[in-house]
Amino acid sequence: MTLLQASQVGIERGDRQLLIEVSFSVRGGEIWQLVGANGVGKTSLLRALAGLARLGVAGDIQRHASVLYLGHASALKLSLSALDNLRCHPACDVTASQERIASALEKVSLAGYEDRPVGALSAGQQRRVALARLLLSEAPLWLLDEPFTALDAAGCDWLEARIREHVEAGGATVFTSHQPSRFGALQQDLDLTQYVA
Amino acid sequence: MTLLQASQVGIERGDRQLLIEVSFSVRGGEIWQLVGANGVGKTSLLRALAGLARLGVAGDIQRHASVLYLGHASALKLSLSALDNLRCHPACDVTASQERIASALEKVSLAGYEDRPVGALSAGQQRRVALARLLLSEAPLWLLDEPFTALDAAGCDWLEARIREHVEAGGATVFTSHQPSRFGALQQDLDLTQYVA
Amino acid sequence: MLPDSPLLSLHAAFTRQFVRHMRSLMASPADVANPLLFFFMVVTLFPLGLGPDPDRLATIAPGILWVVALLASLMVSAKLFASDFEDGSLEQLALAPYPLAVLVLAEVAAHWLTTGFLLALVSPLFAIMLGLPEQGLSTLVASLLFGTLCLTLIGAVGSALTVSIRRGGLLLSLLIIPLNVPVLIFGTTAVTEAVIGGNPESWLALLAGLALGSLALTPLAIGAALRVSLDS
Amino acid sequence: MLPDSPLLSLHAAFTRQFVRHMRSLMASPADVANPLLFFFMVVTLFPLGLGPDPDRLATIAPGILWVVALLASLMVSAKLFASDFEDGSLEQLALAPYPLAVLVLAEVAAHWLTTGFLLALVSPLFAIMLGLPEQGLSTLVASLLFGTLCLTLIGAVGSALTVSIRRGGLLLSLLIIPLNVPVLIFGTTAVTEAVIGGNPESWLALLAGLALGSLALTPLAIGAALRVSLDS
Amino acid sequence: MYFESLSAMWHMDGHGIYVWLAYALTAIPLALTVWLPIKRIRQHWRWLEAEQRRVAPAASRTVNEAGV
Amino acid sequence: MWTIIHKMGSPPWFFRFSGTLVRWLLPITIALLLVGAVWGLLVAPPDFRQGNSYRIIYIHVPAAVVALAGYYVMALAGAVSLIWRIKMADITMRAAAPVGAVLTAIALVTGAIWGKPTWGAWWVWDARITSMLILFFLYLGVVALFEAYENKTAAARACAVLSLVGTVNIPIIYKSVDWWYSLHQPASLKLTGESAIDSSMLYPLLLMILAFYCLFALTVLLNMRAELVWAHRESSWLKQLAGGA
Ligand code: HEM
Ligand SMILES: Nc1ncnc2c1ncn2[C@@H]1O[C@H](COP(=O)(O)OP(=O)(O)OP(=O)(O)O)[C@@H](O)[C@H]1O
Ligand SMILES: Nc1ncnc2c1ncn2[C@@H]1O[C@H](COP(=O)(O)OP(=O)(O)OP(=O)(O)O)[C@@H](O)[C@H]1O
Ligand SMILES: [Mg+2]
Ligand SMILES: [Mg+2]
Repeated sequence: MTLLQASQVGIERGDRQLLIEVSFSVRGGEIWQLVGANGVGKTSLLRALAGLARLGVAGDIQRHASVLYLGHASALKLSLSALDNLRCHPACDVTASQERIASALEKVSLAGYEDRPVGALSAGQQRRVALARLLLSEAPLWLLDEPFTALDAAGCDWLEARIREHVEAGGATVFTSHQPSRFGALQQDLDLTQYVA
Repeated sequence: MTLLQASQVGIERGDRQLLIEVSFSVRGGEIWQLVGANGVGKTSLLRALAGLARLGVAGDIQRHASVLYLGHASALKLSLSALDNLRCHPACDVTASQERIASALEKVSLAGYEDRPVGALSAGQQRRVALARLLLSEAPLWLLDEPFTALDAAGCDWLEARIREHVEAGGATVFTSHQPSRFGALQQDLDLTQYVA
Repeated sequence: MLPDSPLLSLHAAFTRQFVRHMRSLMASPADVANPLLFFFMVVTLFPLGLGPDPDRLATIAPGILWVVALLASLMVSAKLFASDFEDGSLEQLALAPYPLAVLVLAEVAAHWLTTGFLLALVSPLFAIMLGLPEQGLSTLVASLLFGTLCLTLIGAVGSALTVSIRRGGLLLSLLIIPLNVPVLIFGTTAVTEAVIGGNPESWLALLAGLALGSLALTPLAIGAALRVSLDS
Repeated sequence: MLPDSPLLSLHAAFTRQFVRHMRSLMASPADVANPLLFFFMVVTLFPLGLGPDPDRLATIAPGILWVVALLASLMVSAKLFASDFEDGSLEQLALAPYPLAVLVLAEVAAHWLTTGFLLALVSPLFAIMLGLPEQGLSTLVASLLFGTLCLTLIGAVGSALTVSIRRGGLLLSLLIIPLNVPVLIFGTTAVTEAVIGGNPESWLALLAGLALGSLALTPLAIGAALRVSLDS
Repeated sequence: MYFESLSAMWHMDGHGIYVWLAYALTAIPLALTVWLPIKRIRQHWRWLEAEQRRVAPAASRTVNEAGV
Repeated sequence: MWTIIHKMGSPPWFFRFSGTLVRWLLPITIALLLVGAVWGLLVAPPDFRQGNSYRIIYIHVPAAVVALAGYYVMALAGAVSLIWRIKMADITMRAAAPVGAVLTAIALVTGAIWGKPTWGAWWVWDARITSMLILFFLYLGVVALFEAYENKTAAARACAVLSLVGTVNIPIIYKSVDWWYSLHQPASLKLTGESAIDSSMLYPLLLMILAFYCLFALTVLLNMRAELVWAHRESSWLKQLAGGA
């Protein structure tokens, strides 16, 4: 099942054409890593895929499933606790009970930090709160911008396992990362260098 | 020559004791990596070493050289160009001519981006602007919080080489990173897990 | 995998968003008190600046109270979407499977309840300090209730337009002060009419009409403006 | 490795900091124009709120102009250190091998030049619109020159104290409005005296004294407050 | 011509200063609003022509199509 | 009808068409302005009540009239660009805003200068004057918002939203300012009302109004052309024009 279809996508930012004619389609069970040097246009493409950027985006992007997008900014209110942040997530895709959220926070090793303001957590802990959404959302298509940033080794392993689980259940993941491929044969690389305008 | 001496340092944040009795000293030519899981207190310790945090810091920290600190926030004005950002850096430790700054920006692969507002650069490009300071400052003691974040492979290699060069010239570097050790025998790990209160 | 459809009704999504915003506003009660205190302090500046003559103060009281209410609403709307934009919440809102206008209305409603609404409720206190005759008090409250709703909605449009601009705070004032002029005029006129024993009802009705009109039209403009801001 | 000593003289560091800030302010000329426009627009709100009667407007003009100047300065000082704090510039400032007070003074000076100073220069325009008699104009300019300097310095203390607090903007108003009351009183009295043909000089002298005093004392307070904010 | 002399025209029974000031303060900004876009068009056009020369050096110059 | 609109929406066609138009308009406007100004300043007789200061009318009224009309042009273009996504429309809107702001400023400044000899005050809070001031702010808002955005496509969208919101509000603003003024019933002032104006004074005025309309059209077209040249610097039709193919 095709979850995302990009045909002849072109990306323009600030009067400069970055990418041209990117075409690929993402199907359930697939993991795609966008690779390319700094500034090649990974974030810009991901935002276009999510539907956040429209100006300067040419070509056709079709989403056939609901999307979970996680950008550089984690959409956390620093003055709210982790529990509250997840309970009332702005994307409204988290519909879990208090207990399910607490258990998700436990799974990202934040047991004991549920009720603290998120602003009083370390960089990696904040990232973990944001990632707890991966346990609570139902969206089949994940678009993750540098999700491994700020995580320690255990955190990275957890995230890797979670993504594997998700695609095994029929979902799909498109992510960017500067770290070498983590998913071996399971993943496909989309090297943006070849689409540079 | 000892550049930094920490004796029996204890770190407390938000009424919780994080670390106790951290003692180590950094000498010219040394590279120290602070390691430990998310939330163990790496950033807090680094800020204490730099002299930015004082409340909640016990023990004695002596700096015998001027410090270059690079935190999560890059101290860049997003509306200014890279050139202007470096020319008038708030730490006043960059005292270079226009040409030297331009050549530093070229070395971090930002040739052609000198005059754009930094806000219109990608995450990794912004990081590179901040790192260009490593080419322009004279401070012997570098304290870098996750400097490899957001950089692509080439950028990481460049940074690694730059740190090696710096310590060969007699400087010292203390940095945090979740990536495995990059400097082999040259580096010493300070595993904060053993100092957890 | 569960079925791929919005899991909440529109109404539930609205409520959730409203609760979220209320919670984050309530996380520090000081934030709620601040606009009121601002109002209070600026109102006290006027006797200091204009001299304490009670008669003069009483005649200009409706105007001053209303101008200060407008300024207070200006200062708070400057922040309305700022933190949502910076921390990425706005992106998530825009991706949510509900009309952005509805979700945004929830935020604006929470915002108004904790600022304009409260301000209208406590305004008689300040009015008495300035010597506003008592027959004007109830009209003042009513006019501020409708009026601050308009001000907040218009402020939200301005905030949505300028949220992606660094240092947009004052640009916001430029954009929305002209749009707020009718509200100010209707509001002060209503209160003045009440004080001189005239007919405030028609002015209040005008204000209520403005409020309803804004309620119907501005959410769309806010949604459109937010999408532009995200896309810049 | 070069010798480990500050490479710039204190004076050069001050200049550098000043230039940096001026440059970042000048990066968009709109930012410089905005406080003036804000002043302009808020001044126009008062006739709309109070009615167009020229005589009444003229008598309250000094008070209104001064209160609005105070508010304008309040709104801009709210942002004085905010961006420096968020983007990490403040950390770097604190680590620089120069007294924080001096570096901060450079920022405040640049800030005042582009806001208070300009505002004082263009104030006659707004005064004329409100019908302030012409003999009051020069005193108005002088009083605003000294006065906005005080306001900016006091605002900077408040901004430094509240910069680490999320949504500190209005808290700031609470902290500094009371401190600004003497400035407001001296300023309006000077202008009123000039209008009625009295003796504005002594009030202007008081204002100048306040400005000098603030210039001497506040930089230290600002530096200390910033260190506390960084450490929280 | 209504005025008898140049000085009468300049003076306008005491209102000259206002009238001439008003006309001057109109003429200057109006001239600017016309002149600035013309300047911009010319600049852009020159840039375009230079660009074309780089791409196709053989192409000969033609009429100024910028329209101004 | 539709074909014309479609043609107008096509940049190459518009560029050529406006080029011709500009070549005609520029001399015509200058001539009209000069004739009108000389007539008004030097030929027309003085007003029996205000003397010579009334000669300001020949710039004040045209500027005010065209500035008012300009806002509707701008808002209409904004609406078209938002609803039909026609690129030429938002270029029109953007080109009209600064011109409108300048004309409004001229109306305000000349009015203020006129007020000094007439009322003895540079400024009074008359209904029409106050509305004009608010219109000035509305124009400035559009200009400032456009300047503040770095991404100019986004800027155009944002300005379109703003000018639409402004348009919905303009009748309300005008009406409210009228009420405000009539309620307070100032005793002392009165603008020269509907006094029958002599035709010797009227003709130069009508001429100047026409001249200002031409000027508005001219400057808007020039701004649009400047914008077009830059926006389409990569496209082949413009390169062809520039390369002299
Ligand atoms: C700053 C001050 C002023 C402003 C902003 C202003 C604004 C305007 C505006 C907007 C119009 C056009 C009205 C329309 O087309 O419906 C107008 C027309 C006019 N103004 Fe002014 N005005 C000012 C001062 C004055 C003064 C001082 C005088 C003369 C004493 C004056 C005399 C006129 C006349 C005679 C007309 C045309 C006739 C009419 O429509 O009534 N204005 N002004
Ligand atoms: N502002 C704060 N107030 C109170 N506690 C805090 C604050 N910031 C961090 N902490 C707590 O201090 C601990 C250490 O935080 P720190 O940022 O030093 O961790 P870290 O080792 O750098 O982690 P990471 O790898 O995630 O960056 C964390 O457990 C965190 O919850
Ligand atoms: N707001 C903006 N305005 C104009 N140009 C921009 C803007 N943001 C980014 N760019 C430019 O677009 C290009 C791609 O940026 P993008 O953020 O998509 O890169 P990226 O591949 O995600 O890089 P990184 O690995 O550094 O995150 C960069 O060259 C950058 O300079
Ligand atoms: Mg990126
Ligand atoms: Mg850390």
